[in-house]
Amino acid sequence: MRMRDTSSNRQMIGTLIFILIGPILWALQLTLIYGAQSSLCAFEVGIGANGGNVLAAGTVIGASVLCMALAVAAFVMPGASYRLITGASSPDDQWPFLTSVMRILAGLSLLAMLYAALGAVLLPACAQLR
Amino acid sequence: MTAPVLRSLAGTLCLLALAGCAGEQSAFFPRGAEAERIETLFWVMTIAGSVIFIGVVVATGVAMLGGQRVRRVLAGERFIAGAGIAFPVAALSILLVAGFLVMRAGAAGEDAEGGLRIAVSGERWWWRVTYLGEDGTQIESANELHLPVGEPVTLELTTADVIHSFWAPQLAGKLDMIPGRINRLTLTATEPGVSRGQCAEYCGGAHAFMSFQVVAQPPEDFADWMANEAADAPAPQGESEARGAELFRQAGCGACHTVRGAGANGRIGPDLTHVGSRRSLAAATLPNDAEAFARWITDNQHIKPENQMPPYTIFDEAELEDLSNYLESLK
Amino acid sequence: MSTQPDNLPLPNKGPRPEHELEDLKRVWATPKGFRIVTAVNNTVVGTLYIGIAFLFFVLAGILALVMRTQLAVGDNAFVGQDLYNQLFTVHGTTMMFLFAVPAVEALGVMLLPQMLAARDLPFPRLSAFAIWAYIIGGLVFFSTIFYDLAPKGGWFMYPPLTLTEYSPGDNADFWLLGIGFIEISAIAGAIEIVVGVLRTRPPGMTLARMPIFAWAMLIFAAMIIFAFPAVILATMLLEIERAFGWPFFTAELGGDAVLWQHLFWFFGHPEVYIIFLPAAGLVSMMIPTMAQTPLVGYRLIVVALIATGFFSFGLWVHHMFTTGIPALSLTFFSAASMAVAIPSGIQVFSWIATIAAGRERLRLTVPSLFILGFLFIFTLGGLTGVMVAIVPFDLQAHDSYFVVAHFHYVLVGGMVFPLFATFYYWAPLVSSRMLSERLGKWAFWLMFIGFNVAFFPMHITGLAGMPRRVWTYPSNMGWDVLNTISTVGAFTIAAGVLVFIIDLFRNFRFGNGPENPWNAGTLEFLPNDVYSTRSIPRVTSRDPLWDRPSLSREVEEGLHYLPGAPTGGRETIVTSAVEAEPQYVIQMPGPSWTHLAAAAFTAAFFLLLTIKQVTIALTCGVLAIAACLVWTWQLDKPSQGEVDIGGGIKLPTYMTGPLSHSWWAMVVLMLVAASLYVSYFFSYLYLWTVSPEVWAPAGSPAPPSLLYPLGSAAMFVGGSALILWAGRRLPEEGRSWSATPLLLVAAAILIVGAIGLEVLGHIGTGLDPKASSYGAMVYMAAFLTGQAAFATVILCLFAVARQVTGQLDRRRRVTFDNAALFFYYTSAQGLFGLVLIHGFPRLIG
Amino acid sequence: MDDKVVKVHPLTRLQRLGLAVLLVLAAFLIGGAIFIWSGIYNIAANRDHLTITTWLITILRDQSITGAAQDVDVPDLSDAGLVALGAQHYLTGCADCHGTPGEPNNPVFTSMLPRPPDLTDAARNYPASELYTIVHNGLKYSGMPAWPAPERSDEVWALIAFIEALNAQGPEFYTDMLAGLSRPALSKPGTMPDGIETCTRCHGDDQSGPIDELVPRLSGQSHDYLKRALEEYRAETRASGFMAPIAHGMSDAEIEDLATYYAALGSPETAEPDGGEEFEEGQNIVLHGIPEADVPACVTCHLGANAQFPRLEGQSAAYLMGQLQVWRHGLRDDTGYGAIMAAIARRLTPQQIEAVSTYLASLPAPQPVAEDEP
Repeated sequence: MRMRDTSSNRQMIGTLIFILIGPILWALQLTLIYGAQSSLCAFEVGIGANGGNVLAAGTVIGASVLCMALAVAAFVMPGASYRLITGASSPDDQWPFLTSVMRILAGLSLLAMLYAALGAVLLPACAQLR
Repeated sequence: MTAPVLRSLAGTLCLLALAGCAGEQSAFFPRGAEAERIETLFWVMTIAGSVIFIGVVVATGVAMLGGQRVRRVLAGERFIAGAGIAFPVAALSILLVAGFLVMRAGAAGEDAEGGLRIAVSGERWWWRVTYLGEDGTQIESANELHLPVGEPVTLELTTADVIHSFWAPQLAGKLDMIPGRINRLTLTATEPGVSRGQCAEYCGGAHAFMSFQVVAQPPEDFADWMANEAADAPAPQGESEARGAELFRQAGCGACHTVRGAGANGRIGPDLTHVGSRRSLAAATLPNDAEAFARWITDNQHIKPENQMPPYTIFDEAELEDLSNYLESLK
Repeated sequence: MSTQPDNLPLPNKGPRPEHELEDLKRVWATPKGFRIVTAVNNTVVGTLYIGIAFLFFVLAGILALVMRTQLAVGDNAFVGQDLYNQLFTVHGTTMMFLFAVPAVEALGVMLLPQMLAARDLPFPRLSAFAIWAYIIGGLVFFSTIFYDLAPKGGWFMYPPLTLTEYSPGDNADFWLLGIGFIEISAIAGAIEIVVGVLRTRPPGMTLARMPIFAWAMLIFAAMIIFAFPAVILATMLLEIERAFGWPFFTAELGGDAVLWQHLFWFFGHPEVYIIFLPAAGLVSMMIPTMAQTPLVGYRLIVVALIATGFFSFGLWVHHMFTTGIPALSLTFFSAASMAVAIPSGIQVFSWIATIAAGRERLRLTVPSLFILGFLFIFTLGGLTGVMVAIVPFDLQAHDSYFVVAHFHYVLVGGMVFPLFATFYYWAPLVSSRMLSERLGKWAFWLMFIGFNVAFFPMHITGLAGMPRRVWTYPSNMGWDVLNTISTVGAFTIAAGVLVFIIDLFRNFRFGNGPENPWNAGTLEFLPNDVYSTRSIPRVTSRDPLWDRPSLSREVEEGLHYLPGAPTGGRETIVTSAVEAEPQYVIQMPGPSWTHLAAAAFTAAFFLLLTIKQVTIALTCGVLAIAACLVWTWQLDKPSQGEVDIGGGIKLPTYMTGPLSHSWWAMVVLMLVAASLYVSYFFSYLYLWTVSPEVWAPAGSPAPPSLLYPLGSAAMFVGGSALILWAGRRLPEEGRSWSATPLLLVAAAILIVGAIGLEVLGHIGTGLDPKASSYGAMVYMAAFLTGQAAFATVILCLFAVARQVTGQLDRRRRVTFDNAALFFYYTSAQGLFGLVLIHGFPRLIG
Repeated sequence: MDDKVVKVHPLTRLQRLGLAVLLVLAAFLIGGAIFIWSGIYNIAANRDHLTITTWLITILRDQSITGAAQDVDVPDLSDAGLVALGAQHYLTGCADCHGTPGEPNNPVFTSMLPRPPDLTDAARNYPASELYTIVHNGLKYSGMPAWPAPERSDEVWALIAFIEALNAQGPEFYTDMLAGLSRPALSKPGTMPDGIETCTRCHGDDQSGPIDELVPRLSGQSHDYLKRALEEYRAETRASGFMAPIAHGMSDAEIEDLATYYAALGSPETAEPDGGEEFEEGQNIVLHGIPEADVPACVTCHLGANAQFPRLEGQSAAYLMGQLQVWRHGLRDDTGYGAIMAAIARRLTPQQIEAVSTYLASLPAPQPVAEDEP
């Protein structure tokens, strides 16, 4: 018989975190790209012509790719992710619900991350553009 | 582009709804490059949004009233995935990229080096406008902005006190004026004419009366205007004006106001050197005539409550008339 | 499968002994007469909560009517400039803080236990305390409009306008006070709701079977936990700058006005969704009933709620598009604003799909009308929301009447219309009569038409150039006709609300209404009494009342779990968070004066502080703490042994450690404190990027010698070690003496010492908190940890008193565990602060 | 409860008690009404109150005074100038009724009821805060008036200082003080001297400065300003409990005379500038204003630019600070000139007010200008 969550806090809280993998990665990406870009621009590190900043743009794209890759991994391997986080085997009766929620959320988060990274491709990193 | 068509549509709509639409402060009648781009974007979004909205209403109607077969189509997760995920993703992606591209278009003006620079400082509750010459000269004026048509002009926006926001809807979107920062806004007027702007960030007290006018002129007219603005104030002509000038000096007006060439060099209130030539008084609150000057001097706290000028009720009628005549003569 | 097939025998056998029902009635009885104010039962305080929130809605609405009258024509002088500026500030503040958030929280307090068939929320007195604090504070705040003391900085109170220099007088302080109350009450409610939803579900109600409203409230509460601390910090900083001149927002001394905007909107944007999500949850509950079919796309809606909750934290800067930050930063938030639109789309189409899936055509009852009105208005508001999320367009629309139109579409459409649907739909839970369908239809049409007449023209007014928050406008600008139309609309809405109030007076009577009048499928329509449901059902599907028609009768006959009151007091079943398996029976407190006194004294403390009556204020503060201590002294009842809840399940009546509800609540509280500290950390780094020139070591006195932080750190660590040791030395049951009290006292002294040493070190370097934002930030770190330490010391001393009186031992140790947890947290925060304050200047220097 | 109990009494005990109370109350009300209407109570001043009435009124009065004095902060009252100023006002405003301390009072006033007390012992019976309350607010039904300019509560303290000094040093203190004044025409205590002496008693002349720092120096001030000031006091648009009673009866001609007299009078020497940080700050504000706080330079209007504006050089710092505080609190904006200064004074911090006053006080006092100059 598998472990029940009645005796394991890690399983209770871990399951909730498992669902939220996608959004958590999105939050991480936003923190990284906004923090890096605004600090680099505030201190005028690496600013080029017309407010461009290769360093900032590069950081934004790099961080985005990293976070998106992790989200894709979770999307593809829900079972492994679940075990990693909760330390327990996947609960069979709710598993379809949990994985589908996790996957759709990860998908939406991937989209949000893509949107956020898009600006760095199209716009100079430090210009006010006003 | 469909912009002209849309604009006439906007005009009709405005006329319909606004009955005698002044439009001087309306984003529906753009007269600047940035405002024009935004207006186009607005109509694209509005039309697309209307279509989507009608779609939702129709879908709801069908879900409520439609026949069994249609309703069954709407009743599945597949419908949700299509209408609620796939379609929005497509529409929003296009819109987002379009928004980015409009933003990038703003870079064109910003890159223009060596254009006219004007420092605009928000004060409670008026605008200090300083034309910055390339040679370091500074010509100060207030509550009115003159622009040469067709040339990108850089505004350096600052504030003397709280946060204000510079907004001339016919020319461009707004940009805030924040303590400790200089925000730069590039404007390009596309046609001559007068438009109106207003502070868009609530700044306490008389926020509602913090307006200004923008006069876009052909470059040669602008140069003429600039030459006059740079000159000292004209000397008073006639007895009444001379008495007014003396009253101005005696009553201490110069402690707050500057009249170049007349010994008044206060930096607290608006520069009055050429106040008579402006289109309005008190940050576009009153018309510019002798009567309005007189009203303003005595009753400014009722016309524009909490403004920083003390009420001057110490003058009798004759004195007030002299003083107003003098001020009006400062062309 | 963990669930029990339908043919399994019921947990308990009938008929039940008669005393069970009598016990329940006696234990859960609502106090009579004037003692009703001591009640803690969720239906009683929940109704009060909603009633007061609705009162604020009406009051703030009246202010709106005054404003609309003033704006009806140009150059009007119906109300003056100063009063108008107060009016819109109080209107906005009241609607957001005193109506919207409390109203949805109130619905949570009232409906959640019924939907979860729990007897009550896990911390009944806490919610009652929050409600009373909110009522007293809210009424005082609102009344300031009558004596010219109301704030006039707009509901988001941007400095520097709200600093003493530009807002002298107590007006702005009253805003900070009003917000202080809603912060306390919202966070108390959030803790309650998180623990309630996760741990007091009925057996078998797994995550996948939770009612959508419970999901919505869970996310709502989680959002409060992460969003409110930002505004708490912001209000603290603003009040400290106003009172003591520490320059957090003054540019000349290295502060920055935009810091306020970041902190405020980091709270303020999620706030909008904090208001909207529960309302959307309610809609997802009502539509299936009206269509008589299970919700289509349940899982998608859960996803949509979670995604909205998350993404809403990533778009605060879209309120700041015009502040002049680099374009690329803006695109991140524009992008998140696009992303957040998708979940809303999912929900809208799920509702349409559910309507289409109905077994019959959608019943056009009053709730249905309000929901359709909501769909119409909210969709429009959402579309304009997408428009203003596009940066260039926002530059025109921002702070104009277009935005006024937009957010009223979103908030009134997204929250007020569902709320009215709720009033009609769930009225039978608290009223013995249903509300009138006829009057309800009048109310709806007046409100719906009035709303669109009032707010649709504002889109045009705004783009025609009218900025928001102007008390009058020149009548030659072409705005008059549009404004007159809006004013007519506003009065039409008021007429609709008036019809609703008449309906309330005619038909609302306290009591239990008809059983399941709409034929709904969820548990709140089980037969109800003061004790909630007679027995707690085992749930095997999402719409249990539809899927098991006999459930109501079984529950009423006490054939499900916990049909009586075996411990002789108030109790409910605690289940596990994911699988909802019964874990233990929680003993809950009943009516009391203590939380009421605590609320009154807390209110008096803040109020008197606002009008600078420091001595009496501090006395009230002490009394408030005393009342809290008396209140908590009555909790932590000893174990009553194991009780049989039926179905052969015997549950303990006392739980310690990570599985207890108390541990979960403490962890949630720690999350709140940690969010606050993260906001502080952000502010520190942010101000550094804005004004590196005032930062040590170049611009200010260098931090003191490393001996100071090391000493401090040693005391934090040492204190924690003492606490760990104290936990091992807890006495055996029935004995009261051990070394624990001494260790607790020593630890408390160490933690105070740690903070004292830190402050002393900085004073020694001559660092002045008034001289620069750096100095202010350094002392602020100590202040924040000091605040946590103050609570920690009280908790420690409380535990000492419990043990000395023989109420704390190796088994009955929740009081100690809470003190220990918070001690560890405070030490961790203190250590982090030391690293930041002493490390960062050395890193950059 | 047991519902078989037969109710014997129609009313419960509590109800009967309530009814009795109501009856007694009604009796009192009716009786009281008859008493009042009958006109039986004598309120003539030649007969004292009934003992019980006196007792009640005394309690009422003292409790009311104590209550009103709760939040009064007493400033330092030991300053000799302040005492002298109070003594002078006593002479003008109080001596009529209260008489010369220590001496028998005029029978007209001793026939008042209540009789105006000799104030020598007043400070023993009431603490300063209560005296302040009495003088500032007056007393109903006693003939004691309120301070004629309620907004100028700052002025009241001079009188309190005097009353305290009187109590401490005995009535001779007052008579000695009057006798010691260098100026004549004060031979008849209890009456108001005419003409210029009324002014010089406090404001001084070209030989001696003002009696106290709180009193402005008038010598060398412009004629126009002096005239305007007196007219404003007379019209009660400028508030002062000291000046209002004096200006009240003045004719235009008297005002003209006084203004001409003082405008032509020279000033005695004043203090030398002391430098220092405060001095610098004040100088800066006076000469350049504080543009970022919208404070214009004082020099533009004052210091002689316009005869309608007062000259501030050489006025005592205490007087200038006091007046700026009065403006700051919005107590002097009824006149056109006052309204201008009120707007400006509100923008000054207390510290800036002090700096400006210190600087101006250190400037040499103005000397009269020749008539023909503008």
